[in-house]
Amino acid sequence: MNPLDILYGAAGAWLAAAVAGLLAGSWRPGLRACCGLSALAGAAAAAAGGWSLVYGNTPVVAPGPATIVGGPLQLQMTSLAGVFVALLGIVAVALALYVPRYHEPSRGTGVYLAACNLALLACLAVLAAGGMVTFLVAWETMSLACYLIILRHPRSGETARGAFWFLALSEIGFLLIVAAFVILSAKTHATELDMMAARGHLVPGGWRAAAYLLALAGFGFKAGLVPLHVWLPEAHPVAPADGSAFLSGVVVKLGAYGIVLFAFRLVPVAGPWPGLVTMGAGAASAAIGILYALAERDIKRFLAYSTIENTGIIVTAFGAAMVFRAYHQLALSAFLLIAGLYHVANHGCYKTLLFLEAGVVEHATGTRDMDRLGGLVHRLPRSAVIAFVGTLGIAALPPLNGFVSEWLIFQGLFQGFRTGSHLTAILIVLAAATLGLTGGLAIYAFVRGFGIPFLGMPRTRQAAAARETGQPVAGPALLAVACVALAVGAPVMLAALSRTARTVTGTSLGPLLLPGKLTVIPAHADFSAFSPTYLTIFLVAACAVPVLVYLAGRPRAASVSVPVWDGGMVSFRPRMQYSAMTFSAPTRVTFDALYRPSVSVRRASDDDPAGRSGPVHYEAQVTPVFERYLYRPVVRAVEWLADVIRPLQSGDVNLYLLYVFLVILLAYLLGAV
Amino acid sequence: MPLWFARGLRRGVVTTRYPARPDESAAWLPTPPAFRSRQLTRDVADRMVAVCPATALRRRDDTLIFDVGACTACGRCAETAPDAVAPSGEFELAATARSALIKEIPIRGGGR
Amino acid sequence: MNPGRDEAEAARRLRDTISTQFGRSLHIRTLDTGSCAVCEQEIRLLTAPHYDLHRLGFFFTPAPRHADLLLVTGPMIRAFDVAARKTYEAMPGPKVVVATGACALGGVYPKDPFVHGNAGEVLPVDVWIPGCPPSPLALLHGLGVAVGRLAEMTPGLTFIADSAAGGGEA
Amino acid sequence: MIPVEPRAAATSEQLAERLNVLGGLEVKDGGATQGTVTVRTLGETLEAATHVVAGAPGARLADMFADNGGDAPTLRLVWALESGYLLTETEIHGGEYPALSDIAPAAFVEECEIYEQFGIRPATGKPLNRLMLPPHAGPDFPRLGHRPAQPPEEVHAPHTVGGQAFEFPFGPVRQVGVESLYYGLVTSGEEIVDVYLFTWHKHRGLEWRLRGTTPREGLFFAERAEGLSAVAVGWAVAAAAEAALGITPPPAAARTRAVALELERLYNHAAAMAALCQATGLTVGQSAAEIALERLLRVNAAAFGHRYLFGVIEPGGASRAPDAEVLRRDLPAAYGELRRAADALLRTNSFVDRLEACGILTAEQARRLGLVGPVARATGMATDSRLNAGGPPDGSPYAGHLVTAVTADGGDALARFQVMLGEAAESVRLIGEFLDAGIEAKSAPLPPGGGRGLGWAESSRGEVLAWVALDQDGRITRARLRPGSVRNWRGFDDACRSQNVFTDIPIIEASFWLTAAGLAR
Repeated sequence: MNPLDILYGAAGAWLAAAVAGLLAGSWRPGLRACCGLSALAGAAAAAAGGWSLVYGNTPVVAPGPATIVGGPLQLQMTSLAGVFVALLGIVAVALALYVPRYHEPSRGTGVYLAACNLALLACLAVLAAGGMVTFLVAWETMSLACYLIILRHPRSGETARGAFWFLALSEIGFLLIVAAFVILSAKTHATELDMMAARGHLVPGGWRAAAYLLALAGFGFKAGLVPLHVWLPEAHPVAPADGSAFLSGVVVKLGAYGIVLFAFRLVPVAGPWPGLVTMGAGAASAAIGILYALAERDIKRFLAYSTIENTGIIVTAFGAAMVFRAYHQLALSAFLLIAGLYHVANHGCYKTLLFLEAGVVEHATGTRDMDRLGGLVHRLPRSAVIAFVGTLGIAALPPLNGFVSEWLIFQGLFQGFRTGSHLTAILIVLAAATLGLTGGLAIYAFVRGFGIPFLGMPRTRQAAAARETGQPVAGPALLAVACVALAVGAPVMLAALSRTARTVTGTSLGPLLLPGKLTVIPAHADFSAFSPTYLTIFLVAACAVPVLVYLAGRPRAASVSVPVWDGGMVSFRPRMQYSAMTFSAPTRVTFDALYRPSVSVRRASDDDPAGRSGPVHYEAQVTPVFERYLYRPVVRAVEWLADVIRPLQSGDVNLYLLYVFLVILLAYLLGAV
Repeated sequence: MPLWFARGLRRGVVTTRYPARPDESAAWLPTPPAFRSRQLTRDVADRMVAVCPATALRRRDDTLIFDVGACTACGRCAETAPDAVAPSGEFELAATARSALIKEIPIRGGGR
Repeated sequence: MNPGRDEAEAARRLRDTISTQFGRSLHIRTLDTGSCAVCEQEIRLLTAPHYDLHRLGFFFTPAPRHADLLLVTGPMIRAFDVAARKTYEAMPGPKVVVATGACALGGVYPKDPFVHGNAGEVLPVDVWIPGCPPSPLALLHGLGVAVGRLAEMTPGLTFIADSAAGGGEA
Repeated sequence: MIPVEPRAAATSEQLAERLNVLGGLEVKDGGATQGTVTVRTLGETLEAATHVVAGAPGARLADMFADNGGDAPTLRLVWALESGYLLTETEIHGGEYPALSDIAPAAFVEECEIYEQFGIRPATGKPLNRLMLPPHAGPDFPRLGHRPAQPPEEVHAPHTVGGQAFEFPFGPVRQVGVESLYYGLVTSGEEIVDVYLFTWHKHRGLEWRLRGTTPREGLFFAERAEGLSAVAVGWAVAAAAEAALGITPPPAAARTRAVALELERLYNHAAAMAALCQATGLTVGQSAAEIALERLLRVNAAAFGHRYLFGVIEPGGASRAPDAEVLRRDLPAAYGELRRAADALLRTNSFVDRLEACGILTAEQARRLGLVGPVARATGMATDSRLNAGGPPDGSPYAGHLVTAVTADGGDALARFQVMLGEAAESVRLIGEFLDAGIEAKSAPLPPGGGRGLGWAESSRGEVLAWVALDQDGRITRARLRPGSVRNWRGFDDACRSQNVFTDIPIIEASFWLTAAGLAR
């Protein structure tokens, strides 16, 4: 009995759920059954993932006939993929709890749920792929299933555009991944991942580097590393809430899984430069991702850019791990790998939670624009509390899991001096500084992300009319509990992850990482020690003390409640609150080189300059740098090329005969040589 | 670039000792009038009531009601009846009861 | 305004609580209900080196939430009484209201559709400081009376100058 | 259109004749003060006449107000030309008059005030602004004329804020020791996009209150319209009454008035310097300026018996005169204190850098908005009502003395500060000259009978205009007060809009040194 067997059960349940979804159409009990099956499968996957962390790699198994998918179907449950499978399971359970109350059963709901379960199944297949062909087929199935998910509400051109961006970039990424795999399997004459890893020495240095870079770029498209991130802010807003939660929570993480698979299992490249390249790409993605998040008014686009930032942090951790391995600091390398994987789990939880809450807000008010929301904490109290837990997590504020994982990553990065080479140490510290900037901006962004929609006065009637009844709560609540559990139970998680790191880097970090039962040491005892569990307990206690003191020493005189002091003005209007864009104005001014804001102001006294005061309108637009200066030229070049080539296929029969003749001639010449 | 700290020290202390000790600049302040009841007659009182812009003066048959709180010390009553009015020299007039500021001046000027 | 016994009694009790509670330091918030800007200038001069109310333990504070004493100037314009009520209610008790300047004491502007004419119409005034404008010395004396540290001179004065000296002595 | 040939300073008489060409005119010479010519135009020719006068070189619309005189309200425009003031009177029938703010933009705020008080509107129907009318003002709210036909909601421009800006409410109860004034700061989070003011919190209806009072009683209220410019406003109202009754104050009394006016300018500029230091956070500088200010106030108290010179001016002359020796002894010492503090400030780089390019006003804006006083002179406009109001009439004490309009260019807070310092030096010199020429407390008796007159004075904030109409037994039927603050607060909106940040606002307000009381009256 090994984790792989449990995964068969999960796969079967998802398949059944997909079929149930297709059959149910818009029949409510049928859809409920489909979600139940999906939840069951999720639980099974979570259990399998957790167990595989400690179990180690299972042997490669090739169930069923060899050519079902045009090649041997080889499955293997590696402990490296354990975190990802566990995360997949938890997210699947949360989505299953969320969907019934979020989607009104309509004509396309059944098909949509089938696509969802198919996507979940494909992700599981990717993670459990033992062979190259299985991996690639599963990867492509996942991309197509996600494309269907995004197209759930094809009500506007916007949806089609977002879905197309996703599919286009996924396909480009897929080509690069195929190229990388082809290079490896050609050189190692094997299609099984374990075999490829074993024969890694056969691959000469140059090909090894090429394969890694191709893999980094290919998986970077899916993970959302900066120049390749463009599909995220386009696809997330148009996908339904649970769709975008699934995209950000799991699909983006598979990109990170791909990178760590190539970096640590398949082709460990000698020399520090691939690690530095990865770390650089990660740090850049983190900083630019959070800066663009600050310039967004739409909640989902804001969360999409925040996903780019967190993926950047994860990839930076993996890059640093590769650099330390290149300098034979295996303990530090394993520690950073563990920290990266732990951040994968954390981000998967709170980002999915925040997307689900964004869905609840849009469901309750009908809009995603922060400047049209406000005061929702009084109208959606439960959702506000859950969103607050998620916000505390993602803003990396102490008690919660986001803080623990970012703290560990920082502890790892700060020990750059152990590499011995000054240049590398400087680059590592530079990456740490970029992550520091990102951390600060993340807190600023999420104070805005939570404050503007939830606190203050409602800015529009829709925001004022929001009601909590009927909104889904169970799914996000589960994820909130997961976040708190990950924070308090961090040492347990790290112990399990250290077993994973041992399977990949060969250094057992267990006792070194956790000397005491609950304290965490970043690979070197002389550097620092930290206990997330005691921190949480201490913070809760620290908050309790002032409350007790107040309750004890409360003044007996009757307290009078008086409205907030407003300078004696007649009444506060909703327009007198900070709006999303004015709250982030300082960064727009500081980083205007990146944003290049275009400002348009209309004042009453513009047309008649005589001191008249009246209506004012102020708009500041941020120019989409990457879409305009990177992708548009590429698209135009492709179109130009297409125009050039079109005459070749002009439909003239004589021309086709000429082509046939030329090909035969060429074949003859090649044959003769 | 002047050293403001040194400049401040050089300038020395100009702060008044008030309220511990009286301040000599109080001598120049305009103060509400004091009335010589013996020089007051009804028509002098009526003239002063008419000329006072701040409605601080009212006459009730033989007493002149003088509201010190309302008085702006503009000196117009002294102009119309210089012999019946003299500056009181009092500027510390804060009162905790509004009624304490309303004084009654008997008109003893022989009723002319 | 009936100068009844209970009003004086309440005022005395208030000042006892104030002198016990505030002892040596008191925070002041000013409120301009329509003054002609000269009373404001005299109040600003209280922080000038010549008068410096900080040496007496008085401090200005912008927020009424932290203020103990409300220094009211101006004839209490009717359009302003909402803001005046709000400022008064924003102050925590125990609190003192000091009306200063002839406008606030009902002198310059009679009661008409524009102004109430007297600060006492809207706010419960505890200490009245006459003068147009009240000089900084008169203001310091008024503040001293408000916290019970300076003796109140006005009840003793008669403003009758019959004796040769011409002063308004008792 | 009548071709207006550009000529040297077109004196108001020549302008009056040219206006005759329009027909339907009646030239009435206004009262004894030689500087004012009154021209009565008909409703139809008002627009043409306004074009003609506005076209004259150096013409500036000083004021515009209405009066309920005859059966229909009469609209009066006061034009300041090189050769003095030109007053055009027009009967307005049917509650509409051609929009004069299209010709002279400075007339816009006055159009709003005339709509609120008299209910007549410019013909273009463009939205106006609320000035003195509180939002909850019912139909019984006292007005000078009759109620406007259209309800205010339809007429007033709404202060809505669209897009990504938000309105930062500031006031009416602001910092300690500062007047109540409500700012609507529309900001984009970093810099200020727009500013608008609500002044109805301080409107005491002084023009409504002056009706039925004699000039002497009216002066008591006029001085308290803007207490910090008591002498200037008092002088303008007294001069208007004298012009209406056709008398001129004795020269010595006029010189007493001038001494009081210059003393008032001195202490106002010292107070402005103290406020600038407080706004820029230079506390020792603020203390030094406040020491100088206190000594100047004590000089006022010693000379005229009142720290803020209330009650000095009375119709016909001056009620009190200072003792020349006391003034000659105390004033130079007090001014020396101010001068030393100012020189030290001008050598403090942090202070000067903070004031440079803060709250910039261009000469074009100043001319278009009709700004007056140090704010206008800081943009380069050499307007000074002591100087060129038709040449000092024989009654003006400045006749024989050299009065230079101190100007600077740049239009920012530093330029305004430098203009104030220059004017302070000029004032001390003028006071010395007036004391040498002899001053006394004398006033000419007011003859019985009525009339109408325009009076003006140059307060520390700019030109103060007053117009008074007296009935037969000498009581005021209509008084128009226009202190300098009324004009310059418009410049404050534009100065804040030149993309300053929040911390610049106190500095800009201190550099303008205006009062909300003067604006709201």
